[in-house]
Amino acid sequence: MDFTLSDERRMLQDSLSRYLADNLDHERRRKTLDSGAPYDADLFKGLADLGTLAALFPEEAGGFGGTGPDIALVFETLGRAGTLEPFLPAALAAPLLTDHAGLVEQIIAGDSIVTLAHTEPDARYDLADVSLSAKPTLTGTKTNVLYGAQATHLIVSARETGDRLDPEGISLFLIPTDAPGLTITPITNVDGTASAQVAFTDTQADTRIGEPGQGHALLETATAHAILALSAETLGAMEAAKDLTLAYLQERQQFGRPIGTFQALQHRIADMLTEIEQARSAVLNLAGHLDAPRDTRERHVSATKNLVGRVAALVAEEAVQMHGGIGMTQEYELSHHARRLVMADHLFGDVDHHLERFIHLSGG
Amino acid sequence: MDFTLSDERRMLQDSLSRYLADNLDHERRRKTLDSGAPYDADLFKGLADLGTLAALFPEEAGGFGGTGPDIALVFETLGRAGTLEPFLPAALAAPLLTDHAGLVEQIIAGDSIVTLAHTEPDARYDLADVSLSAKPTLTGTKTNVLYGAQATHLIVSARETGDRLDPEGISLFLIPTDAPGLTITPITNVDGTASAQVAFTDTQADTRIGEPGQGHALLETATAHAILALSAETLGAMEAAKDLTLAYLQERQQFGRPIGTFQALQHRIADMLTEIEQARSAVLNLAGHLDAPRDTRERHVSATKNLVGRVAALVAEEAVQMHGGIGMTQEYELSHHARRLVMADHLFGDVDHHLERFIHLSGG
Amino acid sequence: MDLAFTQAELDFRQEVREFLATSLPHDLSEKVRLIKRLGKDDYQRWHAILNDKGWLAPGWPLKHGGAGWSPVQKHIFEEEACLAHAPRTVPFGITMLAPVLLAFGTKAQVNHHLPRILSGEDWWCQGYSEPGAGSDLASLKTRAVRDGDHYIVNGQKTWTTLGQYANKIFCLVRTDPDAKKQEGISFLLIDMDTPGVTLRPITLIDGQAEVNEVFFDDVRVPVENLVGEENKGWTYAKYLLTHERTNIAGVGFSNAALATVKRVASEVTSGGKPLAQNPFFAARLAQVEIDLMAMATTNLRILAAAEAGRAPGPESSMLKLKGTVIRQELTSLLRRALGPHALPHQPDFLDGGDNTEPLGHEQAPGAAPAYFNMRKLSIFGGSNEIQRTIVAKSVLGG
Amino acid sequence: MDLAFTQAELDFRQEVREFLATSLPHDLSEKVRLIKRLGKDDYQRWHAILNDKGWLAPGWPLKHGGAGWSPVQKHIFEEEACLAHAPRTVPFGITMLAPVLLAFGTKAQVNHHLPRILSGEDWWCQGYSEPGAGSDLASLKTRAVRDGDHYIVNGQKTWTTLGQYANKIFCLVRTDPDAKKQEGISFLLIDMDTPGVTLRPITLIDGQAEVNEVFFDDVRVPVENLVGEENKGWTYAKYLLTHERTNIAGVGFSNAALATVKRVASEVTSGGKPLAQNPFFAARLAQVEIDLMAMATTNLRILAAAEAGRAPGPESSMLKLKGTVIRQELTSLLRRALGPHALPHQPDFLDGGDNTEPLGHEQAPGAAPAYFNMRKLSIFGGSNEIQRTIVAKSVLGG
Repeated sequence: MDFTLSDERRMLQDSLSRYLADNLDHERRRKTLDSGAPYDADLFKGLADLGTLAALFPEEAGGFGGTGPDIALVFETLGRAGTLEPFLPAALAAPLLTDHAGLVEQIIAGDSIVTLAHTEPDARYDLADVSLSAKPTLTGTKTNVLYGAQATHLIVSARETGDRLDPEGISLFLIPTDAPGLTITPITNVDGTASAQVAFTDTQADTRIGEPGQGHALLETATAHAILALSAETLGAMEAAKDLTLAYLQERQQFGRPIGTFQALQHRIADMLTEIEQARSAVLNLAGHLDAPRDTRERHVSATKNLVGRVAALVAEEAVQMHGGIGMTQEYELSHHARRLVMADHLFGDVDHHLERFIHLSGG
Repeated sequence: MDFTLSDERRMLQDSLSRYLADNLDHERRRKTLDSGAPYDADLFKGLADLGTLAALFPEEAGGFGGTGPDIALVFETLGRAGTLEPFLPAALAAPLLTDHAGLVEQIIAGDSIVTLAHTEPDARYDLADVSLSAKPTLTGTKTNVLYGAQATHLIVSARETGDRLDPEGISLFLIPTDAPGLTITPITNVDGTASAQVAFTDTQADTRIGEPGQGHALLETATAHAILALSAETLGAMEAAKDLTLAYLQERQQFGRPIGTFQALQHRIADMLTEIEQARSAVLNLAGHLDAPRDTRERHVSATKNLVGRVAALVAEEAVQMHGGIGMTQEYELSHHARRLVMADHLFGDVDHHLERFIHLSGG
Repeated sequence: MDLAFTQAELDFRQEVREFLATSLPHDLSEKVRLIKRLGKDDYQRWHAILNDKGWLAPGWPLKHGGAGWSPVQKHIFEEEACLAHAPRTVPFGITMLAPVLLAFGTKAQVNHHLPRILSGEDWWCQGYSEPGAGSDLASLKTRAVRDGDHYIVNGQKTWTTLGQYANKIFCLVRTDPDAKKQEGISFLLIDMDTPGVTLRPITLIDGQAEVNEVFFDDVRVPVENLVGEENKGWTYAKYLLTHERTNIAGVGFSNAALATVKRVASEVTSGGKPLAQNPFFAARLAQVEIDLMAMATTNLRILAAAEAGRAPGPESSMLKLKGTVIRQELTSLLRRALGPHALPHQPDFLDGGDNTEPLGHEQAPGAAPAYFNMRKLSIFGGSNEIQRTIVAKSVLGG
Repeated sequence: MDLAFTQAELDFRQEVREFLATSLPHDLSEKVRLIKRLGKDDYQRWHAILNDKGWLAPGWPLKHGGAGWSPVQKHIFEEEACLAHAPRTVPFGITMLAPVLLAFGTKAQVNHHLPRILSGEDWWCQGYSEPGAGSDLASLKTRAVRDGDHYIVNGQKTWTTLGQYANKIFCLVRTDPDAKKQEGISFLLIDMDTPGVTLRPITLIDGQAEVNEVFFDDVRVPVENLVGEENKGWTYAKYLLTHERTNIAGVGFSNAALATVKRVASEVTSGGKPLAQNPFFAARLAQVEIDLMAMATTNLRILAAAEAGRAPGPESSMLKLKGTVIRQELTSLLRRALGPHALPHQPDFLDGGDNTEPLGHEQAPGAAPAYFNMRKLSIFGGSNEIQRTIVAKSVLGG
């Protein structure tokens, strides 16, 4: 049992943190968002150059990481800084691109973005809820495609056989975003991140990922990686929100004293800190079981997403409440983290979805 | 809309409260419990003489009440004083005994106790879960029969047709407790109240309550009355627990000042008070809808039992926690109310049962 | 005890329903239903319709053009208006300033200001909070120094809701800097177009510029704009806080929000079935519905007491505490119900008219912004922490 | 980062399992499983079995007859012992007094007391709390006045757990009444059979007499029974509070309790189906299981830090907070799972041996008493309010 970071990981974390401290603050993030750009391309490239993306891929794929702890470390650091840049697609795609060395090389360099186009408008969070047809060209609509308007390629889930909700019969295809028959509508999400709605009309699908009809297991694996990444990022955002709140409680004076001296707030801070430690442990649990057999891994996937989602909402709501009005202004950094904390629950299944799934996976 | 008490009801409440203040305190209750007696027979008789039982029956039955507000008023007063005496059976039996004027007269006088024998060992909270057979004599076992060892008569639910869980085919019978074939095992409950397990072996059942096979609707009506009574009693116990806690917070010194001056406890008291007002409103809602059409009434039954159960656990747990060790001692009055508050959830369906039932009744 | 409304009250409810059915413009109610952003015109249109009917100022006496309604009537109107998705009436002139003027203002002030509020000629906003005076409002620093027939006002107010639409602001200002905190505060009426008044919008977490900072730089205010006595402003502010708060529980809003969540849950699917049938979602929804059923009765109990002339005690703090929790939980449930559809930010839809098509469910664009916006409920109007302290002190003293 | 145990640790776990399988008497583990009440004999039997194996004192050095286990080994033993329903070892001598003696006692004290703790000759209890000194322990009033070779002790202690079985008590007493609160306190060892010591049992809410009041009336205690220096007792008490707290999270207890609730939920029915299949109950259970999975890892993180020699900070307070919430929630779930069966009070079953038949499910008699008893978890050992203050001060200062 060892919860310490290896020297290599500590160095990566240090260099990432330093780079982010030097190159990102709330004002610059606001400027990026106000400019209409989906994210800061220079920052993305700079982080890629530091090895941020390489840390998400194993050595055999040209990276130097790719394990659960690597993913957790990178995304916690990104989340603490409140980045908008497209790293989550790489976490999603990494386990799916084992046969695409060239593309992975481009991803690691920050030159290609490959993202998953999976959620359909009526599908909510069920991974097997795929209707987009592949007979053999693709027709249908995907939504919540993360950075879909900036991606160079999509990995698209499509149904070859069976009915909607059937885990069998789903295939994955790799499609360049300049393929004919794609209509991509860019979306800015409530939390400032980018996604897209993508309509497919008779789109050619020549490059399969995995075996025909066996895409569901791959979707689970990719989602497990993404949930780890998103949970770690959320943990980082909790830390950021906590730090802002602690500083504010010590600085803000009301009734002649810092509000952090009021016991009711002290006790709520104590509960918030305790829950953040729970979230940290939940992230560690999933990181440590990312390569475990499917049933074990998926139990941790749902346990972690459920717990982190609950704590994230608590931290966001408590941090805003303890700040009062200032916590609700866009000018102040907390509002960014609060939005990320809350909206992360809407990606890859919310707390209720994963509670139900945990019960199901536990044999209930 | 009028939330004030009529002069008559206010007089009843005043006389009950005064009598209870003069004749019951924690020491006397402990003495009764330590004596092995199920309750204080003199106190029961004294309360009966004041009209406590008469207030649970309508005028046409020889009483002077029987409406929702009457039941709520009586039981809140009893609950605040923390009585152990057998009033709940009368609330249960009142709507079932419309054809038994003589018996009702004896009940009102405190000379007869008629209670419902309904719950079966494997039935949990489902009113339709009746297996005890009536073909035509009764054979089977009932448990949690309130004051079953002290009762003069039982109203027994039995199955004439259909299978377990079928609402159709359940009949009710009135049986004297000295009937042959009855084995009554007295039980003291964790909260100090009395109940019994009753085994029936070929027991004669000559006196029907209601039509054959139509007992389920009567059980619902009786349970609605009992849930109102128990919820009001629980509300009274909350008030008692609250009063003790407020007094303790003002009196108990730690760190050189009354613990009631600590803001963290102040804020928790505020939440507790707010929730108790919610419970009071829930009791009023059920009291006001006790004679409403079945679907409306039952929605309020489940809403009220759910809400009161949640608040009761909160009040019990918070009151004990704010007291610290002293709150956990039998010598101190709070322990009595805390047990009543918590264990009431185990009668007539707990918070989860009624949440599920509310959803079902709401068309979910 | 009787939970039922009187026949007169039932008749009144029917009258309100009919009025809303015939007089509330559909495009306005659709905006409200879809949690779109209302502009000045939207509010003014609805104010004018209400004023034509004589219902714009529910609590004012008839002789001043008010409706003269009882607390229960106000409650009934509020319930029906919310269910019909009517815009809220902007409270600053009608339910905040006017009662203070009626109680403490001069006859001239009443006669001058009240008609202008009704007509829409004046749009008032509130100058209470300051950057350093939030929950601790009495520590406010904006100064008003007497100079002949004028006060010279310097300082800053913040969180001024809809100040961008206002031409008038009522302010708490410090007129005696040497007095103890609550003393030395006065209640002053200021024209927003007086030289030296500037306004800076604050963009909130939901992307809306709903609140503002207001700066006062040597602003000259005629002394006749003082309400009541100098240095007694805190009394008037407190009067305002303990009166005219019949709607503090927000029962009408919550009823409407509950209906919206139920409708969405029946329209969106989870695992191929309506979300409403999912036991986990149904449990959350039922729990808040049960809480709301009880709070509605708590609200009626307090209304009945108000109707009988009893002054509200800590109960109104309890209503605010429970009411905000319920309203916030309902905004959270709407966001949850919409699942992935709640993610996209759609300002064009929220600001747009009838013809903008939403991405995803029609309730999706408004859901997350409303959730974030409604965090304010537990912060403003006396934060929930302040309310808890009020409740505790009412029973513990000190 | 590596969540896995080492091979040596896995081997140790296997060794513990085998020991428990062969050496834990079935009648004892059944008593624990059914939450029956253990008597003095039960505890002493189990202590003797552990002592024969050399495992009674996990943290003591080998040369004093301890097991010399690492924090992780202690944790593994605790986990396995709980899952096997072993009785807990009574902590007062082994994990509370002995570490203080080892750190601050004389050689003579160590050599005299430690063997008697292992042999069972001495049963220690704790004299810390007083009626007026609970959370504010430093305000204790029990006086010890030097009189030649003795201290004369007067005062009262309370909440003395299992004091009715003890022949010795370690006490915090005030030796300098003029010093500031925490100063002037000494740590004193007292024979319970000294004249002037009397004990009064306190019956708790669950009907058990688990705790006691202890009265001291001119009790003469030899000065050699002072531990460490006079007036330094607060330092030793604090040492005790921050050390030897590996089990503060109660993960082992919670794992066992979770297994019990799951088993009961699969055995009792609701609407004709196993309760485990009811989504409302399943949701409660899954939620606490998920919380426990995370807290178990928090616990391991702190263990790993302890193993690396780092002193525990506010983390142990967080573990106590979360650990007690989880344990209490599990007792609540067991009570809920049993439904109406949880109502009857069955002291004969709880105090009885193998042959008493329970009314209802076999886990029914213990369920409600355990729920009520376990409310103590958030009160004693530093109430959860005290723990929250510790956590907050660690980040906010003051």
